[in-house]
Amino acid sequence: MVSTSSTTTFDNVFLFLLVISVVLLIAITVTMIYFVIKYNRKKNPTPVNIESNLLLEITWIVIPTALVLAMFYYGWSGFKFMRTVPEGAMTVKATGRMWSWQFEYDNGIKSRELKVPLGKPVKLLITSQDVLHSLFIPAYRIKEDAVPGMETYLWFLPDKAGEFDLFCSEYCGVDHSSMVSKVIVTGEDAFNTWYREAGKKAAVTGKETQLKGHELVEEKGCLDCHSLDGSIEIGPSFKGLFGRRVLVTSSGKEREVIADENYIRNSILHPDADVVKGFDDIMPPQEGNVSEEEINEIIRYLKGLK
Amino acid sequence: MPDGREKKETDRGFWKYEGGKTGLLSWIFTTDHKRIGILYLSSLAVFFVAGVTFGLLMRLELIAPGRTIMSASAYNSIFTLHGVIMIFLFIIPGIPVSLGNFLLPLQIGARDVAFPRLNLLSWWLYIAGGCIALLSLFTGTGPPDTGWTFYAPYSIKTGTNVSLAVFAAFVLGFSSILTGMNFITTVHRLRAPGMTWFRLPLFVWSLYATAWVQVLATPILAITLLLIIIERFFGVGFFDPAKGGDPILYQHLFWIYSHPAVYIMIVPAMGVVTEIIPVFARRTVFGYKAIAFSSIGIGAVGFFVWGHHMFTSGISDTSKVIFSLLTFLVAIPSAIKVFNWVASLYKGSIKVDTPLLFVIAFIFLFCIGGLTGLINGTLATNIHIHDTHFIVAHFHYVMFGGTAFAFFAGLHYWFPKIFGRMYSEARAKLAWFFLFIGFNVLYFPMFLVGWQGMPRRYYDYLPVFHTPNIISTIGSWILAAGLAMMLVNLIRSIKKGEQTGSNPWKGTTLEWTVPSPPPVENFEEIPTVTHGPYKYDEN
Amino acid sequence: MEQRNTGHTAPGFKTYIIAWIALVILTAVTIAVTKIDTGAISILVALLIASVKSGLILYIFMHLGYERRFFKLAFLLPVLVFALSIWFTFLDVWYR
Amino acid sequence: MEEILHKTAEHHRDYTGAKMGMWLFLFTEMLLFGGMFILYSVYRFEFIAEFHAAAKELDTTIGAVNTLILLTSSLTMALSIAALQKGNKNLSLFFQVVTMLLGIAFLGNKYLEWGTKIHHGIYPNSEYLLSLGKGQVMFYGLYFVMTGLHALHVLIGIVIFVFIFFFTLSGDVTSDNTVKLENSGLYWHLVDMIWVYLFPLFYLIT
Ligand code: HEA
Ligand code: HEA
Ligand code: HEC
Ligand code: CUA
Ligand SMILES: [Cu+2]
Repeated sequence: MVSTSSTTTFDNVFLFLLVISVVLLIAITVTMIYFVIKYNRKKNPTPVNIESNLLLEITWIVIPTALVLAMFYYGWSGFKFMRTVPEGAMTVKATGRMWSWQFEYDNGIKSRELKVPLGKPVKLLITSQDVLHSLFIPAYRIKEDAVPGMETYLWFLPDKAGEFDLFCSEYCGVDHSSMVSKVIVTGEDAFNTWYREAGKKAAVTGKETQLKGHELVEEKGCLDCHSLDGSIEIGPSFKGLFGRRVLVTSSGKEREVIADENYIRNSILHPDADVVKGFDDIMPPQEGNVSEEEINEIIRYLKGLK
Repeated sequence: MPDGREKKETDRGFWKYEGGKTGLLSWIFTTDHKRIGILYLSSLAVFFVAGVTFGLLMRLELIAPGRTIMSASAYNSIFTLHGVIMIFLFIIPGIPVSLGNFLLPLQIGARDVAFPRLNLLSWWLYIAGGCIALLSLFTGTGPPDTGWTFYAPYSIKTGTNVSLAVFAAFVLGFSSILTGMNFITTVHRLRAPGMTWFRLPLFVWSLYATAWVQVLATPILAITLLLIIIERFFGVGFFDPAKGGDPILYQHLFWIYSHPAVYIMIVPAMGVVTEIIPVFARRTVFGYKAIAFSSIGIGAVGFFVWGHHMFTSGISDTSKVIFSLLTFLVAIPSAIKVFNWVASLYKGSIKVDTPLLFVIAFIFLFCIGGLTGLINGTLATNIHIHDTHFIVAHFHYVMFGGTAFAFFAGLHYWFPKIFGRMYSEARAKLAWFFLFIGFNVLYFPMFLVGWQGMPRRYYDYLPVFHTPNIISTIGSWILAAGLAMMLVNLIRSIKKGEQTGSNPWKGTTLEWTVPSPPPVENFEEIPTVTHGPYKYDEN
Repeated sequence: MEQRNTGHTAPGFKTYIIAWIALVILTAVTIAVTKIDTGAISILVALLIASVKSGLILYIFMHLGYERRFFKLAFLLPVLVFALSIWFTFLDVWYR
Repeated sequence: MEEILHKTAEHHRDYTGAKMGMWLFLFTEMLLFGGMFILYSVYRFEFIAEFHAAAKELDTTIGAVNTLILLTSSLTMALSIAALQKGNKNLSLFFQVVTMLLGIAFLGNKYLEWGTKIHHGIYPNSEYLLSLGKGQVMFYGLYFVMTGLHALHVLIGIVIFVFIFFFTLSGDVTSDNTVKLENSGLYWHLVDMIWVYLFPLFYLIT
């Protein structure tokens, strides 16, 4: 089992680089200022012309070369450690989407926060539903982009219990800075209990779409852009949506429609077909993300939101 | 040069000669490299102030978490415009088109650049590009909000006016290419008799190396930007995984240009620095050839390190290792230069005037920027600090602390040559002080907050990051004060400054042998060069 | 001043026509070779022939063979930049 | 003032300088297409089989004819320079016109070729193309963008020749001042050279 975490690895390499850098910076600055004072024109009216000094120049080509190679090597070995997933790591799928994360566990749990057990390495398989995102956990000094159509990975060893911030660090649009979540590290027992309980629920919902409308729009990330209370966020509010008259642009032409079942279904699957006036065409198409039953459930739920 | 020639020319040299046109026309249709240099200088200043205002607004927004003065989408547009203006309209053209245009022919003993009309065209393209960029603000569906990197697929999906902004950058790329072609040909064809390659002033060497990078790297940007436009209009799908494309390929293409571009920004600045040190130390530079070749070396190796911007993007680990290694190699020529500059102060006879003060600030700030660049380039550490404010601090240190400070140094140094008058030394020093202090107060805290994990392009942040952000914002005001002082001093001195002779600093390069301001034809007679550029033996 | 100090004698009608004939023949050869479909080799051969052809165009039609050394050396730069860029890109694509 | 004008005029006639500038410009053109070739090679590497299948659909005959046309136009281009240098202005003008006509013929062919493809529903983002699968989408995307960019260059070349034709007529381009003609020629040959690669990469990798 691994015992060092990526935090330590990063901090060691960083410290090494920092020391070299600070020493060099001080040496250069001090020498420069010393020369400026010592050879001030008042004190030193006649300059000496020195065109070059081969030995000296070779020295300051060789020493930096050695230094940078050392820096490179140290960074590389740290990197190798950070890219080699230890065996037996727990796998969690992480999906980025505008603008929230979804973590999916082997037993079907879907969560907006990353819950992991203390002391057990975790491997994250990362992808994106729409544009680039990047999963960043500063406490563990790790980050990797979520690229649509591709799977990238990260691993880390949760070595302290507690809650840690999780950011999206690749610019992804208006709410990039609120695509923030948490890593929650709990003791193994507590984690296992949660895993079992939530897992049971997930197993049921997986088959019968038991998730009720509200949970559904939260889990699918709809609430990242749509409000339930009538306030306008990135997209139009869900409140009072059903039956509302909506002004939309369909392939360049403006028209008015009534938000009925068909319209809503179409808005979810192909949002770019009818773009609501006053909003950008940025809603990610939900085909493949939301099943037919789920859409029906959402529509049923929206009907009730007066 | 106390002969009769100088008296005759204290009339305003090229400022007066209008070439058969009048007023404004004599400027915007001039083919005189000096007038074009001035045109560029004034347009750069306008865009710089615009960019800097956006910078100030961003800092104001970031003074506290949550909404302070603008909405999230406004913030996103503002950092995009800040980046686009600063990169494409200020710092990439920057030194070459203004100081370079003015001084390159003078320093090699020529009457003009090789293609004076292309030079003018290049300015016109620059202005056209600038106008198109501004147009993207007021037309269509709102200002672009992608960041200056225009990463796909977001740049293809967003509803904002990206196409126009991208087209602006495309036009500016053309302008940059024309300047590069012009300078290479000029250096090859128009050197005065006796001006051998190793008698060229080192500023010319730096411009020459830069010009090659401009010519060879910019086309890749052009095609990349064109592809973004094509994607947006025709949906070909090159960067859309749903259609088989690969978004990472966009990043490759973008950085194939944009990493070399950072050397387009810094290498001319290094040239300015190399020019100033010997004059104020009254001795020759240490290691002429090493400095000359390191410019070429930086330019050459700089082409193949672009992957260090993509260490967390999902590229293969093999290529990460190679890109990291090459990144370290490109630091070596920079190190050579820094050491040679410091050595050039050794046993000099140093007078600390404003240009030298800026140079000293440059060396200090560039070292911080460069050394943190190495931390960025290290595989293990990049993973954490990538796309945080640590990076923002790094590039402001190299771009603002490096290039812009060297630019300011050059402006002060060549001010009497360009305008025939001297600025107020006391005020200049005061402005320098504010700039230097303000700069560090503004950007140093960004290293800390970035190291703590605050991602960049964040409109809103968690309360843990509050303190450094407040300090940073206060720093931006100090910096603004310094900048305003400097600009006011310089602008005021154009009219009011004391008249100077042709060579107030006792410089030894050719531009100091002609009157200030230089006459239209530069040299009454093309000089014959018999020795290197920094010959201080005789005094 | 310097008018036509080209430092070379440009090729004449005859050279051009011979070069053109060679180019046409090479085109025919490429088509023939790729028709046989030898798999991966055919694309290599096709590109090789294309390079020979562009070499001819450069050397004779574009007078690169008759220019001063600067032009020949400078020509290597964009070729080198392109070749290395593609190679470094593939370091990613191959090992991804 | 006369003197000044004279002095600044003198390097306008730097023959080698003018050519140097042109070559530098050609380098940028090479790299402009270079960017596209990088894309091409990556997607070809990813979708080898699909590229083979898609290339079969392109009409080799039209491609071969267009290759022949461009090669010939390169010849006439070179001949027009040689003619002018020998002092035969009319012959040079004749070859210039032939070059232009060949360029137009090339574009005509291209128009027909694109036209059939579009008629069959193959164009970027078309429903039919999207239904063919990712490799085909990439192949035809590259095909349209690269040959389109190339055709644009041919078009620009033709426009340049119109100017050069009138310069030659008016005596701006003469037998001892051929550099404008030569530089346009360089541009034309480069466009030809790019086609030399496009042809096998799109039509022959069957
Ligand atoms: C003027 C512009 C400029 C310059 C000169 C540099 C110079 C360098 N840069 Fe920087 N860089 C940028 C502008 C610049 N950069 C910008 C704009 C970005 C962000 C783009 C974006 O994402 O928006 C960026 C981002 C950036 C990254 C990506 C970070 C990330 O996003 O994850 C990296 C990674 O390697 C990097 C590295 C370097 C290195 C190694 C140098 C080296 O060239 C530095 C060399 C200098 C020194 C080393 C200091 C002087 C030498 C000594 C003091 C001697 C002793 C030293 C030795 C041990 C050798 N830079
Ligand atoms: C040369 C390049 C350059 C320069 C000089 C600057 C200058 C400044 N930049 Fe710049 N910055 C970039 C290039 C540059 N920047 C780039 C490329 C990015 C990345 C964009 C992206 O992510 O896409 C960036 C991003 C960036 C960010 C990160 C945004 C984010 O990720 O969320 C921040 C945040 O504070 C910032 C701040 C500033 C500030 C405060 C200045 C200050 O220097 C400004 C200080 C000066 C003033 C405020 C003076 C104003 C004074 C006046 C207007 C009065 C003038 C008076 C008279 C003429 C009389 N910049
Ligand atoms: C990235 C932000 C975003 C996400 C996530 C998102 N939407 Fe939207 N949505 C929008 C925007 C913007 C519009 C308005 C523009 C349009 O019609 O495309 C919209 C429009 C709609 C409409 C039409 C509303 C009207 O007033 O006519 C419906 C219905 C809808 N979304 C449902 C959903 C559902 C269900 C989900 C989750 C499965 C979801 N959206 C997720 C941004 C989003
Ligand atoms: Cu998701 Cu930024
Ligand atoms: Cu870089």
